[in-house]
Amino acid sequence: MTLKNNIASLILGIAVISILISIYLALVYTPSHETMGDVQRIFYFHVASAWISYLAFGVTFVAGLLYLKSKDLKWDTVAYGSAEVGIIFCTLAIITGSLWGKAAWGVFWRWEDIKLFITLVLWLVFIAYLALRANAKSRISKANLSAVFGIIGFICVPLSFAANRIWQQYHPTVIATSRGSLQASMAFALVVAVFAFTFLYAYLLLTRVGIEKMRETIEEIKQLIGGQNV
Amino acid sequence: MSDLIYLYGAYTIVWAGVFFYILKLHIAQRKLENEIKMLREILNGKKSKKNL
Amino acid sequence: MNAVKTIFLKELMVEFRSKQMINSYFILSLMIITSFRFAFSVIDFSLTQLASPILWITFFFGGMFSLSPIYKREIEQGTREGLLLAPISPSSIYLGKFLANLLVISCLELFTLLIFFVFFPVDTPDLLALLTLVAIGTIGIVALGNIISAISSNLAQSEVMLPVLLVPVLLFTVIMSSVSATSNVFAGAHLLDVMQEIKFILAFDVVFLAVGYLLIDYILED
Amino acid sequence: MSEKILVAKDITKSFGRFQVLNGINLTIKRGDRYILFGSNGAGKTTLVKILSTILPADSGELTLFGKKIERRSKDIKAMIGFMSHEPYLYNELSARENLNFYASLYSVKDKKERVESLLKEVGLYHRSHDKIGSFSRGMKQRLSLARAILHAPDIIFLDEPYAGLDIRAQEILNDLIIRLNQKGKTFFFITHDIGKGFEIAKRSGVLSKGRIVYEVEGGEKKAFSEKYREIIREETG
Repeated sequence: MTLKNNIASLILGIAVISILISIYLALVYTPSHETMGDVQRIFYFHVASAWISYLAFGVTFVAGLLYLKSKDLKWDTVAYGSAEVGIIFCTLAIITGSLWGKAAWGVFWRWEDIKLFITLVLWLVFIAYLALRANAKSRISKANLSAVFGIIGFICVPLSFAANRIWQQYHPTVIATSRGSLQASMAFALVVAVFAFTFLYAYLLLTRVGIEKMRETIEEIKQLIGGQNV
Repeated sequence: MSDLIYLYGAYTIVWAGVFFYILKLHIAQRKLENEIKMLREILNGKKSKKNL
Repeated sequence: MNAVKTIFLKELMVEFRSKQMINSYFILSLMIITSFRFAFSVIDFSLTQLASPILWITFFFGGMFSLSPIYKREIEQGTREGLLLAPISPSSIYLGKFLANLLVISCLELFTLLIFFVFFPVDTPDLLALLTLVAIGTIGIVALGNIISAISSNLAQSEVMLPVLLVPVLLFTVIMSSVSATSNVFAGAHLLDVMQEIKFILAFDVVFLAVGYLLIDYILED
Repeated sequence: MSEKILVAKDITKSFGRFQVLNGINLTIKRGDRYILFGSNGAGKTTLVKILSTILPADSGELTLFGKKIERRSKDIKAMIGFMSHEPYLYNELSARENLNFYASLYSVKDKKERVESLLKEVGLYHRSHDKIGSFSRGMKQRLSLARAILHAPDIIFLDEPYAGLDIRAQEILNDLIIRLNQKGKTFFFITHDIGKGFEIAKRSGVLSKGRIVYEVEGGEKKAFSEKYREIIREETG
């Protein structure tokens, strides 16, 4: 228990330090963008949030497969925790993305933008995933059904990403805003932000899974107490 | 320069979101830890009663 | 193979006697088409542009709601255990049901298509292309609809959960690709012009069928 | 009488954190009529579903006909019959169509003759063309028994078969069971009702808190029901 707490604190420490560094890099170290000015600084944490949400949903997918293979509920707990953390970051990515879009294009949302679109699809899929879990009738059926749905939802995404390119041909193409090539300092700031958020994600996932485990322990103890009443 | 409001908005939302989520997790964790402690005590109390 | 055929025939027999799917499909598709027709009678609109989304929305909702009873009625009648007891693989339950529903829904869609052309008389130079798209799109709707119907039948509030689970996965894959291809067909494209979309829809069909075939076992288990 | 056709070793099952079965050990020999009694919620239905391979156990070993059970073993399923208080029949189909459907699923040979003779045996031949939605509970249960023995299984499980049956229907059911048992079929019942099953049991057991706590061969009904009541009293505290 203490070892686990130590690991969690270590990860949190790394996350906090690297987040502070990445904020410094994003706000101070990097130059202003040639065309967009300072608003472009949204970009670092927007991309990092989006990346974390993809990672989190990917973890849900893999944990779902592992659960179906091993029937070990531990994997189901990981899948659930990761989906919840993923939804948080996905929401952040969508909000920051649309703020960035408002600054860059003058509109909050562009349906033609494939990355916005896919992020929204993922968001909807995993909202549905959480709704499924809330409506399951037993622990086992919750684990089985949500694993299957998580797998379906996740494998649809790359396909729908690819298919979307074809629908685009028939949309009036809005002139793509070029972000310009990333300068080396900007790329560095982005990498640090992604690194920082990856540790943040690891910490959140550990904590979330830990909470779920505690809930299960409580159920166990309650049963023990109930059993001794007789 | 009015565009900067979007920058402030985005940063506020990201960090407030992360902060409140961590806060929520910690409150939940504390509560559960206390509950486990309480339940363990009840359980141990029962065991010792039985042994007497 | 024998088991698939047995389930297929049973499913058709039960459906034609109870008419659960058939009735809800007819009522729903008629409602959707007429309400769109009335809505667009007030405004000027381009028939060629809007026809394709309206057609697919009708197929989507009709398919979605008529697929809801296919696993639920096994649970309500208590026949699911009877199927699980039998010496057959769960995959053949999925395939048998898939084929039976595909047949029923395809027939219903052809009928819907007739009503649709009465209300929205669009030019369709290449009818074969339209029918091909409808056929492969329907395979996708029914293949995925069967899996999601099996999942939602095990949930509380299954009527609400079916669209909640189906929309994000089906709408952005099969339906959007079909809408895009069909609107080209209405605009004068031929079968060969929409080959790319057809390939994508077929890819979705294969993925959904494979997932259903491989994972139905975990869904049916309690 | 000597061949062990079902051996269960330390079967456990829990639903989430709720432990339903706590290590079941059970042996059933060919020709047995074994009845397991237990109060509601003792885990009877779960146990019979595991033994009949509908549900997988969490741990433990289940051997049927000398073969260890793995996930969805088809050849074993063909040797198992199962009759529950749910008939597992389709209301939209007629009695004959229902049996034909299950006969095809089990790939029964000489399907037609088999279905005809079973309809006669359970006394439903004259109603075989009617949809079973109009049948009484007793008629459905008889048809359900016909469904369970359609593929000539070696062991037949019954889950509360008497639920909702009147005395006449119970007698018909008991007669059928004894007749089939004399032909060499093995039966495993579960029920909570001592009044209805004990007479036709060769062996009886009591399931309590996920364990088989008492087993007896033959025996007096009075003595057994006293023991049963005692166990239930202990259970509820």
